Amino acid sequence: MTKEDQLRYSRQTIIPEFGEAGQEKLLASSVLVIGAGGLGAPILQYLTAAGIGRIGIVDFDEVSISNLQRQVLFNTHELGKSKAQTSKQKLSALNPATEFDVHELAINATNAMDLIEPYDLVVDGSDNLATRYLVNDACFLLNKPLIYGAIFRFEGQVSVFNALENGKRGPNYRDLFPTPPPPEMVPSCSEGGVIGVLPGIIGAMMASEAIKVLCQMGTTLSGKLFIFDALDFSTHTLNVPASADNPLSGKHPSITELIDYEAFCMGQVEDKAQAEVTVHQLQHMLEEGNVTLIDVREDYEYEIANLGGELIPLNKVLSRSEEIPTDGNVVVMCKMGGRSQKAIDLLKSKGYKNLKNLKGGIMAWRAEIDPELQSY
Amino acid sequence: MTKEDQLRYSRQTIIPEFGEAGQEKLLASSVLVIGAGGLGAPILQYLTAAGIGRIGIVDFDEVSISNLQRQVLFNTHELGKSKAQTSKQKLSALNPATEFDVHELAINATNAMDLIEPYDLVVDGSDNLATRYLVNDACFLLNKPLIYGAIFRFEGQVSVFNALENGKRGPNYRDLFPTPPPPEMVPSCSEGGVIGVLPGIIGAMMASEAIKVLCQMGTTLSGKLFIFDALDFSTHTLNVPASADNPLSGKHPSITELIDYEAFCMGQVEDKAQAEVTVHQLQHMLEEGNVTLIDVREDYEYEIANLGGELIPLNKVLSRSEEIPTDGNVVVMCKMGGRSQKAIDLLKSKGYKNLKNLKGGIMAWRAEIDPELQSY
Amino acid sequence: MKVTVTAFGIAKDILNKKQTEVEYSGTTVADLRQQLIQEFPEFAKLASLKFAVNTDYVNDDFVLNSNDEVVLIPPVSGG
Amino acid sequence: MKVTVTAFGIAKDILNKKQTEVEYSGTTVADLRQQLIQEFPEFAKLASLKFAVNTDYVNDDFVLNSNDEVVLIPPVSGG
Repeated sequence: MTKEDQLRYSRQTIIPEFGEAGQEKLLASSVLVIGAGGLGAPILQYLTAAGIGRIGIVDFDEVSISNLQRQVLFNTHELGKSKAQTSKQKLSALNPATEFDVHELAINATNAMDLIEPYDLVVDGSDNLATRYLVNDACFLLNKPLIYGAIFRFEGQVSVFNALENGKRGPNYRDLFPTPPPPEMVPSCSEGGVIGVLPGIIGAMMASEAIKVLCQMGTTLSGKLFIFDALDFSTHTLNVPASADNPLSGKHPSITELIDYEAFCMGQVEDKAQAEVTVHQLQHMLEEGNVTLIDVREDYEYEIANLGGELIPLNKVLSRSEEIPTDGNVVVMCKMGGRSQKAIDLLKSKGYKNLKNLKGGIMAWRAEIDPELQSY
Repeated sequence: MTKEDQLRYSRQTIIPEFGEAGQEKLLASSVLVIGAGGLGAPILQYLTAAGIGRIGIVDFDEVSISNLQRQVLFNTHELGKSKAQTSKQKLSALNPATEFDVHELAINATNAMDLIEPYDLVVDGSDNLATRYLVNDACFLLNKPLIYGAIFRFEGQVSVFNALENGKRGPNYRDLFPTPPPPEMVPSCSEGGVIGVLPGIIGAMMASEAIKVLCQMGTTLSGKLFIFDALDFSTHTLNVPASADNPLSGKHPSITELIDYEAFCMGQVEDKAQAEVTVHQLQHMLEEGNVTLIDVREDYEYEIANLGGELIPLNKVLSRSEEIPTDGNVVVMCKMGGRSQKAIDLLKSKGYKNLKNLKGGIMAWRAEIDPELQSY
Repeated sequence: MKVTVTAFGIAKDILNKKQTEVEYSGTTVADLRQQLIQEFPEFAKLASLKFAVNTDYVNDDFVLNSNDEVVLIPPVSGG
Repeated sequence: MKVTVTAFGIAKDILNKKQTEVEYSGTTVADLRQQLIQEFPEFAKLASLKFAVNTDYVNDDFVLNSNDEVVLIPPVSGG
């Protein structure tokens, strides 16, 4: 270590359990961080500050205003900029000795193995279930320890997967959640919401577990699921055994290479297809004039961008259901397709059988038909 | 709320327990944050991101290289700059609508009441026991809720003081810790060390509790002490009753205005005074040539700045004690006075009676005698 | 027999509260799952979820005892 | 009688471990405090500290039961 490094890291090298030996291990380590979002911000900040030698940042997205209640690595002057690039720039100023690899792309079954292979450890701060299964399976196949964390409203989960202990790899995501529930049961931050400070707590916990795994220090959450509820400040730490039925790591593995994770997480794909229309199908229907379009977003979202549908916010669909025809073509839409599916499920309980969901919502329309629509 | 605010905060206003009502409360709130250091960084980042209307930042210090393993609000280009000013600049970019009051000073018994009075709530991220008792007492006297957090190595504590519930104020710091132990039993981050990511976890938890108190949402840690140990990822949540003997809030209050907190935390002040020398006294002794100076810091610290003392690092004082005279004037020094006191205690067990501690260590020498010495 | 059900994520939405006492006549986790689906049909969509009892993840054939805390943890995907 | 002592902060340094089983002959928290000071003289400097038993802060006259977890929490001042 240089004299400057000795000073920079002195507050942690002074700790007996960490010491200069711990610091040397971090300086020689490499970590891949998936997602530079709500969880990614504290993960990246604290891993950089701690002196990890090389950090890969995977994010294809750009900074938007609704990120700023939790993604504290970015600011109002950076709206529209690349999250991965902007992160690298900020983090390099925090610790010039850390090397950063910017991966401005979406991780998928084609590129995941090559992306992950060069790193010692992976931290998953992604925001959808398909990516979580993908990263889990790839890390298992490559024998890489994986730090897991996820958030919803006031609740967060943390665990450590594939960690080597006594020569054996610990449990993984498929021991926790063997099969995904239908998509509408797994709301994202944009559909379900998240209190801004929650990813700060959970992301920092993930960075802490990453450091412990890299330094082989203390006792990690391998084989355990930690659940934090910020609303009542309660914690649960549950023991998760490796399952013999795990299709990846169980007694009779059925998954030996990466699969199609989008399809896997969509569940009953055929059912869905019949109940969904694509934005191109909707465009055609609108041109033909034979469709009623119901928009279940909030007023202010409608003001930002709309497709001329009838506005009935999700929490009003039941009380205002007489405005929705019970026959003919009715398409229900929202921002990304989650709330509209929920509206359809609610209306089904009232006997509706003619409702179709707009796949991907207005954001899909923007991406495929009208780029002039304002994003939010 | 403006249309931009609706977008900016949409991920949290969508949560039923928070909603637009919660956001309106935060926008109308003011918070005083004591200390823009390890805890201060996440506290300030997440309170700003959440949309607190006005935030006061109290810090007299400048950014130094040993801060950067945990104080992620600053970077390498900002060494030597004011922490309070630099924080304001960064945070204003994150949320231009938040107003910031920069208080570039050390909070003390003279200014504390005036500083705290204009704010709705105080978050204490300070780094010494005297300030913690001071802030606690001032908040009690002013009836302000106080969010408490403190860190040491891998361990953090969080609680909420003076919170109003059912018309009654909750317990405070003096219910947790009625009287301070001697200073050498309460190591600071620079003396005891802290793992860099720990203040990220604890500071974010403090911001979360602040938001809950301001929005009157969920169940806070009022009446409880939360302890987190990152090394084994264990949590304890302990019930702390209000004590009838509390000198501030008990049955027979003896403290009705602010006291001298430095003296209070020094414990047996007279004992101390006899066993200590000030930097001015040491300067005089060195000029007279009638003193042996023992420096118990590490090699690399000695290289950065020293007073010509004999270097015997703390962990060697017992094995190398034959190098230390058992009579005559011997002054023991370190960076700030903590480790040297520990060395003296160790040597006392070997029968030494002639050792005096340099009060404030080499940093006090720098502050009062030689500003040219490098700070670290 | 009574158990306490603690629900996280979307399961909390379905129960409409975080904790509830359930009086039930079965013996195993599978019986409790069935009873929850009858009372709250939306649980059918979470049929594949594992349950934790007190501090341990358990299988469907796990036999519950009175006053056990049963924890329901659906996956959450936010980041 | 046996209790488990869990120590944080500087108390962990004095015990030289986080958790330890203590076999002891007294009845109250005050007795245990006295015994700890005898075994580990540095505890004398933490004489004013309150103890928690299981999940509650208690006073010195609190009567301990076998297998209680006694938690020692000195103040920590870092920020």
